[in-house]
Amino acid sequence: MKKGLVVFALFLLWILLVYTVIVLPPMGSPENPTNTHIIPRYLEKGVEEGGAHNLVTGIILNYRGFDTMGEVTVIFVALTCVLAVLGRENILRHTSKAEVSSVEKSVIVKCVVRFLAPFIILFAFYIILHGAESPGGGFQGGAILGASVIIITLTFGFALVAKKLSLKYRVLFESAGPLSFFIAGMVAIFCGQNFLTYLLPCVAHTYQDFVRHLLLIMVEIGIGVGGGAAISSIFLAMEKVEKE
Amino acid sequence: MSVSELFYKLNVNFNYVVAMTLFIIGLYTLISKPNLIKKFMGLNIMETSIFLFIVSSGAIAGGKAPIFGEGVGPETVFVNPIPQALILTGIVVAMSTTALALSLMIKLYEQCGTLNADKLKELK
Amino acid sequence: MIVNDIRPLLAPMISILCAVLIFWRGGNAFLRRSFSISAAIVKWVVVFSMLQGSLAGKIYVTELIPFVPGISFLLRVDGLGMFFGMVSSTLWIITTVYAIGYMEGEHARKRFFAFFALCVSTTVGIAFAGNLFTLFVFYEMLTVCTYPLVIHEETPEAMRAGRKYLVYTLTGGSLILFSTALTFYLADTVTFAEPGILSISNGVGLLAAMFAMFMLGFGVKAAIMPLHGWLPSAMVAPTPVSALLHAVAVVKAGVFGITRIIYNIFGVSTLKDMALEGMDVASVLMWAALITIICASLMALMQDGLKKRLAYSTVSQLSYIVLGVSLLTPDGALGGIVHIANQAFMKITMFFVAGAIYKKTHKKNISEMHGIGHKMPLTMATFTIASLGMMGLPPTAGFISKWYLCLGALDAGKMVVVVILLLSSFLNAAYFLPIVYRAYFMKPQDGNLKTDEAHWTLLVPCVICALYVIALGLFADLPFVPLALARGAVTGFFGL
Amino acid sequence: MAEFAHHCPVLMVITFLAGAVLTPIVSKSKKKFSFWWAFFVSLLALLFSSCAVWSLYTKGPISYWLGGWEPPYGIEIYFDYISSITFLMTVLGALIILYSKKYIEHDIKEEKLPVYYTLVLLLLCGMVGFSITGDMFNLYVFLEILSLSGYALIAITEEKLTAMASFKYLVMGAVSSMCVLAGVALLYNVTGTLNMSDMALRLQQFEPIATSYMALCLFVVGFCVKAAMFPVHVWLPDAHALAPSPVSALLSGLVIKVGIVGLLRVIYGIYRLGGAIDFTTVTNFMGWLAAITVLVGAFFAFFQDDIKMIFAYSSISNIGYIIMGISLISFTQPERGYLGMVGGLIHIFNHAIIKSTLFLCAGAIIYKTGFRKLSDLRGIGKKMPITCGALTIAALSIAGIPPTAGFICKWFIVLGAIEFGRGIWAAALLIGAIFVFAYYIKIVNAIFFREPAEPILEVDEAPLSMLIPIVILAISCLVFGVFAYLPLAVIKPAAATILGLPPTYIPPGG
Repeated sequence: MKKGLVVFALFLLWILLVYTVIVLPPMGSPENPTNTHIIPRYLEKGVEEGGAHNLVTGIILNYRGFDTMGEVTVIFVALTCVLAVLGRENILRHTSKAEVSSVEKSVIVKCVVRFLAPFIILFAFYIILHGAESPGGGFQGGAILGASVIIITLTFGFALVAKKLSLKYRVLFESAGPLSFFIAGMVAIFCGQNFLTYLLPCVAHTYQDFVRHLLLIMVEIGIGVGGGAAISSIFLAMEKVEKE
Repeated sequence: MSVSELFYKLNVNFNYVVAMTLFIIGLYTLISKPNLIKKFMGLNIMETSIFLFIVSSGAIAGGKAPIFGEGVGPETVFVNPIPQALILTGIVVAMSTTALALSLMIKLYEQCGTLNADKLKELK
Repeated sequence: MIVNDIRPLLAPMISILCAVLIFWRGGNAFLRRSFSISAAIVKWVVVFSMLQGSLAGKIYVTELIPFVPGISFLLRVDGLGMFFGMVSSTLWIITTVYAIGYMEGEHARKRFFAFFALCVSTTVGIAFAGNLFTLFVFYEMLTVCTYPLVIHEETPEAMRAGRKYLVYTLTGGSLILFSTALTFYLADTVTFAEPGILSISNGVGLLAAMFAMFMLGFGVKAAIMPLHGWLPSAMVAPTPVSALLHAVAVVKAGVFGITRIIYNIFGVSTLKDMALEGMDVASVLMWAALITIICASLMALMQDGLKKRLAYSTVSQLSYIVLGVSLLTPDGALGGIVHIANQAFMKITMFFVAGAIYKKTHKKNISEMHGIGHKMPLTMATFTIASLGMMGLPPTAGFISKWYLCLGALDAGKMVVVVILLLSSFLNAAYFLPIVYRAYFMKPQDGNLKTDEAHWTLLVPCVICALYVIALGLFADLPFVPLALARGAVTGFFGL
Repeated sequence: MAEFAHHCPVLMVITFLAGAVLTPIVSKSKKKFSFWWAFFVSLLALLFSSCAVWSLYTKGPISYWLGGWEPPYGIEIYFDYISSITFLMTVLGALIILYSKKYIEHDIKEEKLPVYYTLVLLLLCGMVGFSITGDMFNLYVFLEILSLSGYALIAITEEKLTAMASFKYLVMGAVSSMCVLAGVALLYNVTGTLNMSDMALRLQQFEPIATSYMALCLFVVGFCVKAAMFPVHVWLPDAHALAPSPVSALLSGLVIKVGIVGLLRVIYGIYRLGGAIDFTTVTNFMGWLAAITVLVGAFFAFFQDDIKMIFAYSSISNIGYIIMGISLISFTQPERGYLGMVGGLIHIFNHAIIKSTLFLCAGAIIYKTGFRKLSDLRGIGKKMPITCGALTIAALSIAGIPPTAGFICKWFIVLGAIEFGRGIWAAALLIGAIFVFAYYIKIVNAIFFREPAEPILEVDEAPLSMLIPIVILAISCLVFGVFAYLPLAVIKPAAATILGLPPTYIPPGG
């Protein structure tokens, strides 16, 4: 009975929603408001103004840089939230015999992961640094970085990773994303520009482009490293020893 | 709106319709499933449906990814890059919410020993 | 003539300061008493210093900051305000002396005296309020400040009474707020003016509804039936509180509010024109008052507890005032307004006596009070005087009010009012004289006829009030007595 | 100076953000240092926000282009009159952080201290960012920042039910965020822009279609969940009652107001400014629901024994007041909604102060006694006179007894409702207020007029770091009631500009 009512209500809502979306202008048409209002300028000047061939990266870092700052903050918030709920991983809790999974990892898996891990990390950095030119960017690279930590943890055990990625440094890395934005933004404010301006007039004209690139790359690395560290820390914090 | 017009519109805005359908499916999962993890999956489906909707709205028939480089001429059509930038943010937010929800579930399970919403209600 | 002056603000502020001092250092009995008494006297002096000017037609005004746009926090001493302010500040001195004696050995005296002072402060604030909004502010504050006094005993019964009191008065307060907002909406001002700020052009139906809400709101405190339920229950409070509540602060705030609404918000001419289906609105109020007078008297007859009986008597007497102001004739209004003072002095005497008897003999019920007049002759003598005043016999103050009420009724051509007033006098006699009879003409149960009066702090206030009751009756036309003040107020209302 | 004031809005966000991010780093070795750091950060932000508000009232709204990109292309920070709520946020934030010092050390493990302060700063960062941004998508991002930190702050203690309360809040909050995001997506599809004022302009240029209405509905649903309006209030009582008290004060005082700010932004900043779509059906509906909310909240509060539960339900009731005030809007005659708008806005302000006082007092009592049930707390007023005195003042204030701050709001909303011809809403509000008073008097009775019970005989007054915020807030409950023109001077231009009237607008009759 109750279920039927729910289904019925949702059905009505569905009809309503579908109606509201089909009256929108046809999808994919270049005449849509979405495709005619702001985009022309981005397509025209975006590369020059944003300092990246990949327009998406340009928008993320430049035109909508503040959004992105919020976004890296959200990752940081997520990490802090997980820590608030679960607490940091506790190395003492993990004695040598208590591992994530009691199943013995096969030699092949260990071997392959050991072999591949450096390349995955290298690839992650490639994605981070090459985001301006090709698909990719800080977030994507950061995700890969985090994934590499996760795969290593799964194969070699928690204790090793927690030891290698010592908390002393990880705390710094976790904050890297918002901090890099903070630094880049404050540089602009001290140069008399608005927050998050990369093209600084106080720098000599010939170096302006270089400084902008430097700042953009710093931000990208910050996003990537910060994201990766946050993802790994979240994963490590969720790691729980089964009750003995 | 005549029937043929309706079908035409359903056809051209098919992505939108699918997105809204997914939205409702997610909502249904959220409401009807007692298991908290499944509930949260429903929420993730809702999130994804909106990402689909946003990214579809930036599509242009025959458009290329908005990367300037080799093989791009003045007549090349690019898709709208803003929605892509937006959903990148959206995905990060969704991931963060999920992380928090999962950790809450871990804590709940440790404390109450169940993730079934009905049983949790009784425990209270 | 309007004079800007700080004194209207000073008067309530003195008592607030007194309350703060008592909260601060009230643990010490000597300091507490000195604060209370000196504040009472200083305040009386402040109010009294304005009396001369007020009688000469001056209006003292303190305009403070704008409270909300269009409405400022306005204190204004006109004839009516002066009248009520004078009555309450005079009675405060007497009640304070009495309370010091009565509360000896009770618990939480610091709290008691602090809130006592706050109560009086808000009462004077009500008296001096220059607009409806300020009146409402003080009116609600009064409700809150009296609550700790009502539940002073902290017994379950007291708690129940306190809850009842709050529910009644706050509901009333909400109605007042609602109609105050309506008034502001209609008239764009809420400042009291003569003759009224609402005009008939706003629609009779709406105005009648507003009038009804105002009357229900203030009628709660004025204990018009059937809104009187809280008053007898609140008798659980200590006697000084009952005295202050029933004679001065709370109930009089209600009738004072009604007077303000009738004469300064609606105005005589508007009210006279406001007729729904041939029945003008003020006469509905009049009928309610008449019914209350009779019913409350009948209920008073049935009470055995002395304070309960006094409470119902209060309900009945308050409606005299409401009746007077609802007649819409100069003499009726004069009778009603002057009864605010007269009833205050008479009723406070009776409560003081009830308290003194309780303190001395721990008797609450009339049936136990055989021969109490032999034991406490002076106390009972004052009670007798007050009873005679209640009946309206000359030469007491009660006669003056009744005389003018009858004149007003005849002016308005309402014979029925005169009849009911006479009937009420009989009923008053019927429920007060048996007490006197029992006190003087029946032997005490223990047969002990030795005089044993209450402590002087309890006795002196009774005597002063009783003398005053007679004095008011004998010298009603002197310039400084309430009648003269009330006359000043009425002159303004009717534009005489 | 002008240059500096121009940067102030963004600096506020950045201060909180950088402060939050640096908290774990600066307090790595000494966990308790995180309090001093957080307090310092909040004071710094307070400085920036006062500067920004000062500039707003002397020179008008600040439009700040992030990265130097002009509005429709880049993100704009628009510090207007609605944004002056950030001042309230920073002040309350600083006071609550000060209060947290003792409370939180007592409540959670020492290793979590930096996490707590990080989250509080992030919460403030999110709220401030939310209130000043002029971009719809940025609004969503900040909404998520503040919601996530809010969810986690509830579950930061080890108590059993907190995780469940937090999860409930999270699910409802996430759905509401989805609604907001969907609304943004739909509006983006209709207008092709994300900047709010540009959206308003573009809405005029196109023929109104169902999508715009749907977007409005989604926004209203989303923000009403955040604001905890009936019937989507179910998450609030548990969440606000079970959270640590300073967090409850933040959540009840400020976070639910964020939903209101969102409503103001969307309804008035986009749809009214756009002027193409008649939204009065929606606001009317909101107003009726608000009237129900007032009654429902007050009604349920009556049956609670847990003091924090009472306060939580009363928050629902008060949100009803605010939404009632801001829903009094006429599409064609904006000046008719003026008084209600003033009432709603001033209640945002006053309720934040009052409810924080209440929760902080409750926190101090719980901190000292360990009890939270009214029946266990009899006679506590004799042992903690200052705390309980403050609680009484706040209780009177929330019941709208003059001359406290709460009365002003009641007056304006009632007046606004009457002027708008909605006497029933006003009646609902007044009835609700009586209920409110009835249950607060229950508290005052229990704490003052009963003899202390055995376990609380040893209790004494709360520590100074808790008393300072409590006393400051309680005094402001009184001061803003008596000197109501102080907040009104700030709120009147805000109400006028929201309705599209000139900031100096004076209603007829003064």
